[in-house]
Amino acid sequence: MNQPTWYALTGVILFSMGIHAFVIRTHLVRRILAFNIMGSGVFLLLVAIAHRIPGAAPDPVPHALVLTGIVVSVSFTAFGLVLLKKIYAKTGKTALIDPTESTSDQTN
Amino acid sequence: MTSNKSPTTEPASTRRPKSSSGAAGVREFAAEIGFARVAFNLLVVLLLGLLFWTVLDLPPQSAGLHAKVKAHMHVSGVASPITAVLLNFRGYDTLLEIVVLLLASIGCLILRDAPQSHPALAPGRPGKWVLDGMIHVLIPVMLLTAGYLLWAGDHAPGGAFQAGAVLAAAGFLLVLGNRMRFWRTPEWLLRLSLSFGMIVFVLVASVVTILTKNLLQYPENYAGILILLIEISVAGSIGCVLITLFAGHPPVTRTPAADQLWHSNDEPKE
Amino acid sequence: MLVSAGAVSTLVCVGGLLRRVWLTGPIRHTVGGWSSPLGIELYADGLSTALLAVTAVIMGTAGFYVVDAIRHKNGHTEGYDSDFFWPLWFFLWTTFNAVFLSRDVFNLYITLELLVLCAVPLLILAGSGAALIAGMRYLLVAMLGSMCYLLGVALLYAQYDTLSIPQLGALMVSSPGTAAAVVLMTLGLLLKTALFPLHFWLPSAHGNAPAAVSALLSGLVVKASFYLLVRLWFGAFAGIVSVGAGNFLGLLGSLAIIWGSLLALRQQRLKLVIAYSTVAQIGYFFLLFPLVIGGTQLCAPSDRVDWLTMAGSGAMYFMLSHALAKAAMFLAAGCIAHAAASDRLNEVIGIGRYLPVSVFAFALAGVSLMGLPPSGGFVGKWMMLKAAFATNQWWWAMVISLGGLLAAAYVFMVLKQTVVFRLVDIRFYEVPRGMQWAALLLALFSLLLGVSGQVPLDLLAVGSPFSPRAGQGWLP
Amino acid sequence: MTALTWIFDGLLTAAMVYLAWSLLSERDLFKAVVLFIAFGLLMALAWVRLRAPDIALAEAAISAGLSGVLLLDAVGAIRSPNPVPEDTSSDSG
Repeated sequence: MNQPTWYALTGVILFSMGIHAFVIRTHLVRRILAFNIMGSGVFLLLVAIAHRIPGAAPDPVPHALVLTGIVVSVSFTAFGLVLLKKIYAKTGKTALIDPTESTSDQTN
Repeated sequence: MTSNKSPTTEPASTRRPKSSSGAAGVREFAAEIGFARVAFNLLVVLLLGLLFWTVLDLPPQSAGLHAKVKAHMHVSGVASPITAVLLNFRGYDTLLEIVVLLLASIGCLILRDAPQSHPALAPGRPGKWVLDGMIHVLIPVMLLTAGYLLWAGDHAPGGAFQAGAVLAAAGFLLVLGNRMRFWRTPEWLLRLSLSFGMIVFVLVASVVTILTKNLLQYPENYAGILILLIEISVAGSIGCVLITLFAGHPPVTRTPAADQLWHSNDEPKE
Repeated sequence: MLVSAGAVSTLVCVGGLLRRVWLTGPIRHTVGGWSSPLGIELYADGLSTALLAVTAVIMGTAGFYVVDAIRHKNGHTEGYDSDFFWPLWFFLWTTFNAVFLSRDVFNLYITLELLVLCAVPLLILAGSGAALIAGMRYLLVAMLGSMCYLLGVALLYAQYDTLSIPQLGALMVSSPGTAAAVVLMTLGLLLKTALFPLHFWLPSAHGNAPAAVSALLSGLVVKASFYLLVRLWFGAFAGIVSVGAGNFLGLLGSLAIIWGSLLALRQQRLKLVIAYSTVAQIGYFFLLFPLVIGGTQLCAPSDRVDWLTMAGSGAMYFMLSHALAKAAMFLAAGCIAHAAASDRLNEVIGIGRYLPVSVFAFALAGVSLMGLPPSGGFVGKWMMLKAAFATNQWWWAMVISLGGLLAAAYVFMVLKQTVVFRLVDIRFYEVPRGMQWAALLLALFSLLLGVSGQVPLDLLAVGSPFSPRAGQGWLP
Repeated sequence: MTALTWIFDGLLTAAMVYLAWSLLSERDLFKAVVLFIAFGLLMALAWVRLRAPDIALAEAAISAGLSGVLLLDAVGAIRSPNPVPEDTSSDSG
């Protein structure tokens, strides 16, 4: 067990927590939050594996991938939130399935 | 949970049972006993276990492509390995990524309804003077920071995305303080500023493709200056895209007609 | 003007590429001059050029449909007149070209995201609340799918230090990390391809989009993620995946055929019938996996190459013909909806007398879906059937035949409503000729694909990913 | 020295997991978003620990700052039909 492994493990924990919340939550804001947590987990794993030789400079390729990934996930977050606001304005809904109906829907 | 109690949502929620037969009925039953949820929790735990095992099993030491990047740094035109990967070795990824941002802003613009200034801080609200002060002090600092990040991207942490984000933060302040009337921006200027980065990137790519017969292969002596050109224009466009994502949203006002529109189409039957 | 210039120039480029691949074999291009582990490589073989060509045909014809729809507005233009329609249209076209030409797993991740960010805005241009909700659902599914895919990519890079599909294929060995990556990437792509039981988002998205956009969503967008699955399973994962895994995908595909067809029969809106038909037809594509992977074990080694190539080419052929036929169907449905201002099946009764061209286009496309000769669907199914028997997997042949019968049932259900019954007292809006002929043209293309027989097959055989080499799976 | 860095890494990752957990199960959306911004800042710290200052900058600016502002804006918007001016405390990123 060394430092990169430790962070990589944190990354997969975050990913699993994110995927869990993404599927069982209904509120759209919560799902977008969960998506971001999933993303953080993946990025943490990528950066951790780039840093596997202690002392040496880390591998720059995963860093570049993570920078790209962050921008992509921000684009999705922003577009998703705008769409959510529009849906709320138009239909009054904040979830694809009515949250009053059941707590454990399985939209995904 | 912001559950909406307004009467207008009633029709939407009463619709479900009508269309729920077959699979949806099973789904409701499963929800009642919580079976699906338990099964899903187990699945996630299983996934977590597999991922743990995976991570512990990964090769403990690996330099990745570090050596390869290092070997080609001298022809990349920049001094920072990450910038070299982003804009030279994997520049195609970055080109597509600029398009991702542009598309997100287009998606956002599609959803706008009517011109309206950002309602967050109307003139005369308490707190306005704080914002005014921030604008006077922070905007020059932010512009300076963005410029520094852009310049530093060549050899130190920083680059087009970080600079663009700082520019966007400055734009947010202006929008919040009603200094920038987003909705008054002429359409052509809006479109040009959003797509400027992509246009420059594509132009550079086309020109170098004609010169070197290879997509995005910079002529060796010009790599540095071309990358800088791309970075400057991309940073500006990223700033504009991010401001659009923030300020170009639809104003949230419910209209009575909205709920009728909701009924104008059907969900599929399952 | 600008629109046709863009379309024509893309068509010319695709044509040029097609010619070069046909004459000289697969082409490899190193972007930026950096070869594979460091840079990104583009690759064009028969399969990718065939997809590029079909994409160009569909985008061009559907674009013609849209031009005519904008020229003759009748109150509901379904959002075609938005300022952003054509930019999104061409971004989508470009993205398809990028997907079909890339073979770098991370680059493919970005192209898949681009696809979603083009498709969802085009979908919500329809403007209804249902379209917005469908768009949101699609967006969420895509977000989940791409995160799973990206984690898989990270795990692959962690082990093999490369992102290129052929290099991964040469390096990959069984390990927990590899298994996790295969599972995560496949799961993410299955979500985006909408294979049963992950199809829940597809009907509402494809059923509520503007008709020309539905044609692209059903005809091409789901194919893009499926194409990537094919590239991964027969490129990168070739040495890893087991017969059981292939059979599992085949089983899900069979269930999709049956479930999708049965639900298509229950729909009351024309576009939803077609959307559920897509759910069913996606199932066929997935029979590729058991036929090819299972075939390696169950088939005599001497004629293995022939049969596996036949199974692979057959499935790809079927996919191409489905793309054309399904796009034609949605365009025909768009004409019908334009005429009746609704696509409810009980409001379009007898419309065939007023719109013979559109209904004929629907019927022709239906012929391809059912797999009747001389359509492209027939050739594809025939090859898959032959390969199923030759590799001793007759049970998949049963599914293929049953699916054809079910497709006939829902196509005839629609035709019965539109042609057989007559309603006296009914008024329809006039439908511009261009829209009707665009639908018919695509249906004819799908038929033509079947008549042209050997030519597309020869093209698909150029650098076919399905022919196994001794000891190393399907590596090109 | 190593013991100290181990303690720091351990605390940091534990705090991240705890924050992620609490923001995903927080009932109040507004609080959840605030926790998310805090989570983003911890992530930036983690990037620094992993010697990725570029990503730390991007995370602080784009992910925590920008996503945070957008999320706050969205939560404010769906809380009431007419947004009230209370979401200005978030423009520091």
